[in-house]
Amino acid sequence: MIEHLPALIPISLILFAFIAGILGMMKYRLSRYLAILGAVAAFGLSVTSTIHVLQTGTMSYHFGNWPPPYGIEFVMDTLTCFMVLVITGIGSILLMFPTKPGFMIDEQKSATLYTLVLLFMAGLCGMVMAGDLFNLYVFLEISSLTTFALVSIGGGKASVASFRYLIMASIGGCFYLLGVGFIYFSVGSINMADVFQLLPAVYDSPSVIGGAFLIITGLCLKMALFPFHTWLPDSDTYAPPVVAAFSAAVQIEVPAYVITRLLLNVFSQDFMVTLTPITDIIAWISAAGIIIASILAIAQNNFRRMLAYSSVAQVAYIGLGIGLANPLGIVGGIFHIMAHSLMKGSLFLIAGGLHHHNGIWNIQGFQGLGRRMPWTIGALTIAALGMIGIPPTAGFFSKWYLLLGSIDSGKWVFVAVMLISSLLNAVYFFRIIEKAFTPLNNQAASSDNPRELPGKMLAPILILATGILVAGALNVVIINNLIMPVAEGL
Amino acid sequence: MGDIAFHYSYIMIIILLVIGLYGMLGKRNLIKKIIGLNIFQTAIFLFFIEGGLKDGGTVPVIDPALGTEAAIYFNPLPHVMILTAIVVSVATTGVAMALLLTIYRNYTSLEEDIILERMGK
Amino acid sequence: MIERYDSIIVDITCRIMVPFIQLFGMYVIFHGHYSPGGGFQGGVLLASSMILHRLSLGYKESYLKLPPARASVLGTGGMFLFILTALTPIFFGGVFLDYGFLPIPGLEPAELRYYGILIAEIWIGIAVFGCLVVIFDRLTERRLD
Amino acid sequence: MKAIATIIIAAFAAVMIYATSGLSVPGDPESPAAGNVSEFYIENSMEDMHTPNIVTSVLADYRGFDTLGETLVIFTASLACVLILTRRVDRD
Repeated sequence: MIEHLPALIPISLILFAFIAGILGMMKYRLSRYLAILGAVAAFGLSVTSTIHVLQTGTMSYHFGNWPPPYGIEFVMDTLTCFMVLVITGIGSILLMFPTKPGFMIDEQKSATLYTLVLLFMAGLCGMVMAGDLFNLYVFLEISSLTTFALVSIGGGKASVASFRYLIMASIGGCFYLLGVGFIYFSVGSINMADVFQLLPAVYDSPSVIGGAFLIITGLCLKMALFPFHTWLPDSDTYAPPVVAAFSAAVQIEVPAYVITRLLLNVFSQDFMVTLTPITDIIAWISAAGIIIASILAIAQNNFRRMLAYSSVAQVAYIGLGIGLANPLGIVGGIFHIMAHSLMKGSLFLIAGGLHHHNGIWNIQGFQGLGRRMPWTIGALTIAALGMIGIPPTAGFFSKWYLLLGSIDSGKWVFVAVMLISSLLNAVYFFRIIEKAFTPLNNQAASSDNPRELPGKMLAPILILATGILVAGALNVVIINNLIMPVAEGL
Repeated sequence: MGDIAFHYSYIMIIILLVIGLYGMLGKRNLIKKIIGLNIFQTAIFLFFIEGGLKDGGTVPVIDPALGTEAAIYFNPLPHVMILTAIVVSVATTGVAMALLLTIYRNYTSLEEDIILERMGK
Repeated sequence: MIERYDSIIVDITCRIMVPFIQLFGMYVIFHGHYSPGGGFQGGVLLASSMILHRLSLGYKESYLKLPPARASVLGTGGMFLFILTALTPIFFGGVFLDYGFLPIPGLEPAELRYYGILIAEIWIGIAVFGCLVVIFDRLTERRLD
Repeated sequence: MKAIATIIIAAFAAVMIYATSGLSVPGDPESPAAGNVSEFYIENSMEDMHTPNIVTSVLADYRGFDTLGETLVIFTASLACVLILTRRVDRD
């Protein structure tokens, strides 16, 4: 059974999606538990396959037993394992958040919802593991279709945001498809490994360059890299908190991973770095995005809109890591995927919990919360410190590797950009922390004394906050075993 | 690497793509955006089908009288990809229509400017 | 929700056309090995017949023919059975989607794949039929307030 | 807004014209896409699964996983419609 593991991860999620949907129709409470069970089962399978990959090397699964260029394959190397672990792990923690505050929907109607969440995770896992350019497109569309529905749960404004996202995501998907078409008509294959072999012969062909440009543009649209970020703030502000957490924590990172994968395993370094300035363009627009999005985040008063702009800035860090195109930069970028999903996941859950529990939307509402909700604000502080990049957290280590990568490539501008952006991060996160620890000056407000969040909401937040510290402590283990072996191939 | 004159069919497809993109980005009515999206996607299908053609070929259904020589039949892979892409396009349109219904129920308009005004921005 | 359109011409024409469209849909599904066609195209034809039925005869009669709940059962069931069919070879020594390992006795792998494709196409047809009717029903549902 | 859209569209058209200039002439039987994988499908479809329609054999067997994903896409779309059009109390 062990050789079927790569296929079983998405398939188990899909099967649990069906079971959660069908049984949820009969007894609505079941669907939530089944969804958590499915996500945890997928996480277990990911852990098993990670152990197997670490012991025996890259796994490859040929669907229908057709050899790769002819059939579809799933490739599972250590980097894929890392991404699958992040997706299923973060997903199962986020699903533990209760339905009503998390998804803003009645529990009676939640069966469809949990089916879609599991399908969303299955789509992301498929995207990560696909070893075939077109198969990736199919999973990309599954994950975006589910997101449109999930974002729109938030009500009228969320529907408009979701529609905007639909237009942008469809343009992104279409660009990707067109790019795949150009690559296919230039080399005659859509298997990633096969394209990697065949591509050097036609590197100077305009259709390969144009196709690569279209593919990268499409993926940048999906990952909300700076000039294409316009859909993200609205959808993250109006979507239900858990959906916003999913979107910020895993959904926009997976296209970034795909770009890394394309850089490493499809278009080689020669093409992306030397022949065409694609990585340079990514690096520069990311650098611009980091600064501009951070400044925009400072200007926001709504807590969740601020987090959304912060997501744009953080995704640009990942883009910067890819754009540096050296092993340390890639390590920093990929490790930042994990750090960011832990931090942004917990921050969005806190935002959702505070809104549901206290009705707080704006940063002014945080005043005096530090005393009354020590655990929540503690988790918020840890996540905020991670965002700024203070040492024991995971956020520090990813930025550290990004800095090393920038120094390695001799681009001091990026070093300056990262230092300035850390300062900007500090400005907008310390503002909140300061507000939270400022005691209320009038006694009238203390009558409707908000107490600590209920345990059901607090548990996933605290798990994620602990995860930030644990990932920071284990950074060397994770990077040496999972990320470095692949990134060194550059 | 042929002359641009031989690529006139691609030029037609590019015109369609541009019309679709303009519909999505330039138009203010949400239904027109969806129409633009559909034009864009259809142009992509045409692009793939165009690339799968072979002069003197026939549809990729094997005729025992003709044998299994690769040059006789069109390239089947673009057709397969396009079947998938068509389904994706239909699915996206369906979801978009559902979203438009909710938007219309909330704001009783499908003009982007009026919706933004009613959203209070 | 669509009310019945009171016209004898529309009524009779659609009543006559619907079974033929359905027949053609089934032909397209089952003849997909020899001519252009397959599960998707056939499923779309079946769904379009049902949509024509709904458009012409109104929801009251059309829901008697295929209730929305049954359409969603068809969609889910077709999809679920397709995945189960794809999973079956794993338990008989093959890999996922390898129809050559389907447990049908007395057939060589090529024949098994032939029938495997047919089974898959049937499930796809049913799933597409159900899902498209569900989408149509949802879009034309009457607002309750 | 219109100006930005015009610039984007012009850039896109330029990229597309540049990229298509590298493709082989439509209908060229020697083009890269005509060989390689597609040749294998045409030559082996009959032997491998006794199916004359190559599109069906590629769709359902050689690249069957795409088809599974594709069915999942339309299933997802129907569920998405159900969820989007579920009546719920608007929160704003």
